[in-house]
Amino acid sequence: MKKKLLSLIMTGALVMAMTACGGEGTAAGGNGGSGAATGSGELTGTLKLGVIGPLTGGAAIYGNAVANGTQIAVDEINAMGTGFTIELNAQDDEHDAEKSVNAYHQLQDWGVQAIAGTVTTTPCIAVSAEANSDRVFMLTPSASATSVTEDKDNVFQLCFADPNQGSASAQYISDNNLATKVAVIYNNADAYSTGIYQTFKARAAELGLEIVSETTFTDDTTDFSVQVGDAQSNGAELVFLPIYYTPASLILQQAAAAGYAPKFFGVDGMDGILTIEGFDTSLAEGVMLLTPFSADATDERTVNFVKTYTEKFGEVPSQFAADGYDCAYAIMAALQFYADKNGGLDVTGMSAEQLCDILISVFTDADFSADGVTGLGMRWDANGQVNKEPKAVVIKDGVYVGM
Amino acid sequence: MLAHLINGISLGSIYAIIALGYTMVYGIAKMLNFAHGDVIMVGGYISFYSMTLLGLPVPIAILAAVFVCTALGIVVERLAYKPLRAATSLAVLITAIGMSYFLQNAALLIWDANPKAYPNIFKNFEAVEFAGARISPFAIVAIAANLVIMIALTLFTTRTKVGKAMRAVSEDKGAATLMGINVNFTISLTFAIGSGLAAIAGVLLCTAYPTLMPTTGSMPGIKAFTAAVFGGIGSIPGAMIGGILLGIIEILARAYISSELADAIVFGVLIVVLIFRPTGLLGKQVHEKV
Amino acid sequence: MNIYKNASVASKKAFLNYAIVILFFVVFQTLVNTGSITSALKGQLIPIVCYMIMAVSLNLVVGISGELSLGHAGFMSVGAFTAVIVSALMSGASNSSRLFVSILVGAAIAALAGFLIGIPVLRLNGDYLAIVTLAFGEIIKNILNCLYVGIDDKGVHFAFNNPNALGMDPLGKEIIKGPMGAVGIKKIATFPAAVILLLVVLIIIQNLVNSRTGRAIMAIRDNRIAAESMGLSPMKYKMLAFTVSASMAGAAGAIYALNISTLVPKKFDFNTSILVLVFVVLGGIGNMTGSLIAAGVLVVLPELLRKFSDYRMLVYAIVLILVMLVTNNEKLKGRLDTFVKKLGMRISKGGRKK
Amino acid sequence: MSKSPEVKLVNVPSPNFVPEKDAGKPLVLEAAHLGIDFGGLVAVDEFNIGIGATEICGLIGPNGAGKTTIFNLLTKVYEPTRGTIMIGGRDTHNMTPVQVNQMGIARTFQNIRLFDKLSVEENVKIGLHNHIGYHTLSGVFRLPAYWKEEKKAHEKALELLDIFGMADLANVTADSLPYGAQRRLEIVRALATGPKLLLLDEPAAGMNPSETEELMNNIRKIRDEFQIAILLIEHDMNLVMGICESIVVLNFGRIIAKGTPSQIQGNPQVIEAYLGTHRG
Repeated sequence: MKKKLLSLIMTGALVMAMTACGGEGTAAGGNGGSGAATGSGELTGTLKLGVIGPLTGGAAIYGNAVANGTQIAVDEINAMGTGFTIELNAQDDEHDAEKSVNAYHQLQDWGVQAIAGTVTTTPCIAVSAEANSDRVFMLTPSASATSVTEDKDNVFQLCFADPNQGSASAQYISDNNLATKVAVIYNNADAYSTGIYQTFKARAAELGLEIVSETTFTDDTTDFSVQVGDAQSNGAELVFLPIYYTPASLILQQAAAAGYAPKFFGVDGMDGILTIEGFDTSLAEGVMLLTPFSADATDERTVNFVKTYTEKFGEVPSQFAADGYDCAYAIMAALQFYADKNGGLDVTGMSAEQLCDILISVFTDADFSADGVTGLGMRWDANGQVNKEPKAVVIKDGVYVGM
Repeated sequence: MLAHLINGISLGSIYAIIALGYTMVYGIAKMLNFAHGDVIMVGGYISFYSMTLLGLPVPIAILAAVFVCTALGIVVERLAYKPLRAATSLAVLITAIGMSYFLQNAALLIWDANPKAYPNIFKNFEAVEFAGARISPFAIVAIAANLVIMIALTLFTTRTKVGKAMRAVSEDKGAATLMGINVNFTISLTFAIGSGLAAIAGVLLCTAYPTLMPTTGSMPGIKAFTAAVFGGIGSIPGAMIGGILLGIIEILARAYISSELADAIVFGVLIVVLIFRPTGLLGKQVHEKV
Repeated sequence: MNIYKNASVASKKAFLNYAIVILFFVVFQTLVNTGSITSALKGQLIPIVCYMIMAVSLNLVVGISGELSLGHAGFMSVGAFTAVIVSALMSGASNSSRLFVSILVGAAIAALAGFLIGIPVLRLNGDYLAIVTLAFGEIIKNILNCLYVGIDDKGVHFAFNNPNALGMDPLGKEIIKGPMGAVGIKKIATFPAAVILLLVVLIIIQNLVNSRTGRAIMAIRDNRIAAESMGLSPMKYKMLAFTVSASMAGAAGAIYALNISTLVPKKFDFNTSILVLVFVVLGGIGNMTGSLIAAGVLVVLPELLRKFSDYRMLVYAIVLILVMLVTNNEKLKGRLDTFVKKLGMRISKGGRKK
Repeated sequence: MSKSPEVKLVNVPSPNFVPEKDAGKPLVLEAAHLGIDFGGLVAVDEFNIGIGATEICGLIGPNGAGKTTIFNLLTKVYEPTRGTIMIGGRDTHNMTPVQVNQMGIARTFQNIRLFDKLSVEENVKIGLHNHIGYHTLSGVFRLPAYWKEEKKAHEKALELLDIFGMADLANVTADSLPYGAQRRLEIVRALATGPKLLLLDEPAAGMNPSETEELMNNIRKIRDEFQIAILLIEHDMNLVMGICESIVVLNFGRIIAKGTPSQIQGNPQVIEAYLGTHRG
């Protein structure tokens, strides 16, 4: 019963959305009613989908989240009984470029047809270069640097590219008069964080936001007393944190210890802060963030995803998990889109090159858009960057509240 | 400035407590126990779960961590290091590195990769104002703990029979055996004490920087090892001075020079000190007999 | 006849190593040509050779010169990032000349770094020397984390700790971006080139060891005071070994960098230095053949362990500890020997029965 | 036991004297007012010695008298606190052991310091190091200079080993040699550096009487063949009295007697301080 219900929801709403006119972007699922079982354009066969990400080591949390999220999507898709199934293979890269290329080659030996990955930026750049020359399609759930997709027609991002988030954040802060004096603490060892910072800074200057303190840290940093102290002594009213939630939790804690209580504004990497085991959520009270995914959203697909994920893995899914989840669905949606247009598609045994061409053609098709838990009506440009709307949320009483 | 100094001293106190473990083990077993940093991480997890999952009060949780780490230290020594007593120091070093990988990956499997937010055990205490700077209760406890441990260890090694035996073993294993000292027991004891201290350091470290991951202990471990060498490896007061100086240098470098280069500056100071004092600040100069 | 016996022992060993490398090359190149190799292994061929070079070059310091270095990856990164810049500058030239010059310059700059670092480091002894090499490895990583390099019409621009200070034309291209490292590196390294480099490195190291200079280095290792009394300057020869080793690590880094499209300074941290040290120790201190084999096996091992998925690094750690225990504990070693002997006997008995 | 013919000692322009045969030649080594303190403890004081070009001189004294310390001072393992050491007329102030060797002093060690993992021949070749004339690069690229010089070094090493009849052990690793052979190898290795003065620290330690006898002959042979001076520390009085032309007796870091073997043998102070305690 449950399965049936689930598949109904999935086929009805989640799979893909096609809009003939590329208009407002919030595609309501053009053929949602008929679902994947559309007579003529049947999508069949088994797709060998690879995931590459850090499953061990310091960045393991991201890789595991993506792998788990993708796994749920694949389980759901396979349970639909549409004749199309996905075989998933997740390989560990320890957040290391060399190991990531190894993992990629392992997947090739396995016969991978498309890759949902890689999870982190530096390995992704290395793998995407290989995949580009081998003609293997890549949809990265979370590697957000522009250099991931630059000059590579086969690489697409499901997450925001960094520049978008930075300027959107500055815009939001300015539009809502949140502050005039802003501090930024960013991770300059991280392409994601630095990228957002740079576009934030440029946009902030245009909007007349004054950046009074800019401090950096690296992956190994645990002591933020200097960064927090600098923001505090320069009288910043708002601290912009274009960083992941683990260091963010440390910054919140150390700011509280120093008796400093500005507004905090984060980006999608901040999502997950409430799910850290043992985290005192009162520290995050009033933190604002722009994120495409919020586990507390009440729309049906998010609720279902969060429920399944929590049941299966015993924790609330992070944005990475959501990205992984959406990757599988986006690829399936793209294949369905092609099948619909070309009177069916059987992916079994197709070469990665063939699939790569198909997927590139679909992803760059102005008519193609996909829905997921991280956004509705996601579209891609020829550079491989996604276009979707971030949502601003604020943490109140330990939960996200839309703003 | 004062605030940075206090931050530096409290960070340094944590380094010092970790460094004491390194220095004692080095003094006696003449080995660099690279897995020491990972024992800190284990201490962090044990105390974390004692508090959150079992709901034990803070002191009991700390005791639990100390107990588990002490046992871990003894087991690791027995299984991995004792069979190599006669081997080259390089072989022991590689084994210690293997042990470090082992502990990290075991922790990854047991406690998964998600960072845990360590509870603030000083939540109910107020910060103290001193000369215009806020001194957090954590800083006071860290510094006090460091002093107490250092004094206790000094008394232990100079006043008690077992402590004296420890010093004897570190001077000359062969002679100590001839004097009827149980060398194996003494070495085990040293590992036990060092690992117990690591547990306390783990609690303090996680309180100061409340993100707990399987890799939490490795960088502080390396820094504390540097501190031990800085102060003169094998010397108990040296470990304390080295640890505190390192903490202060690190924080000041980060505040006034560059946070990217802070580690480089810390290591640079170490190099300069070793050039002028090749065995560290308080290390004994050893002449080779010709 | 007796006269050349000794020389031939050393050169026999040396030729064994050349033979191993050439055989390794012929086998795998044939597999690649016939397409009968897995992509996984194919993709690892160049990294394997890089780590082999790293291992033999570290063995020169640890085994031949007798100094424990924990910062060897630092020199690898110097060579790697130098090669990235050189290769980017030579974008007009042919791939082979780009590769050649990049490796050469990478090795030279790494040698310079080795020389400068050697001045303070080699005054120290034992564990103190080890910790200072570790410190220098970390310092190199930190400095590279602050390095920004860009190229435009006017040439190369460098900036330290401030990407905005590059002062480039708008059309210029940033090639090294601090902690984010280098991106868009053109992959020009080839397996044959890597093997040739490995052979050159082996020839240099083995010829060095079996010469007047090598004897001096080993004499200083075995007994510094006696060597001094023989008129050998410890500083000079330790420095020579350290610098040569650094330059080879730089060459390995250069070819490594030109085989991967992106490179971050963090790749060359303490853990990489330790990894290479593990090759050297497991292969046998001072034993070049051992270093080659250990590097080859241990680079491939984690990939072979992938089927253990989550457990693979745990298995790797356990294998490492067990190997160290079995090879270094007399009792265990004895037991293993008797076990192997028994096993051998049983097999040969079994054979006879048949 | 063979005795060396008693020689006459003559004064040189200093507090020292050398055998008459060396009187016309410059001294290989001259130390004046030499002394060293270890953390306030005076280990050696007012040590004066002059060594003639082909002299065999003995340095004796009870255990702890400071004999090896003197060797360490002369070879600059320790920098003296006081006094001067002249080698071939040049002051060695602030020189290193390496420079001292290059100026013509070679030594052996009381506790054997061979290059254990290297072969006997390699040990000797290391002694020959500064006489093998090819550059590191010639070695790396195996240029003709390498082959030529290595061949020469090989022949020279065997020739030197042959003094002690050890040429057939050339390929054995040093640490597998018996004790006496290790001591002999140390002498060969020191000799290979081409010294003008050879310092031997207890060369006969651990040898049986027949080995000692052979060693004495060899020491004389080395001196005669190479025309060099030898300063030796030894507890075996038969050896000392048998081959030394002059003897310096040390006690508590100070010289208590100097002279020919017969002078020393008859010296009551020496008998009390050294021979007395030694025999008593």
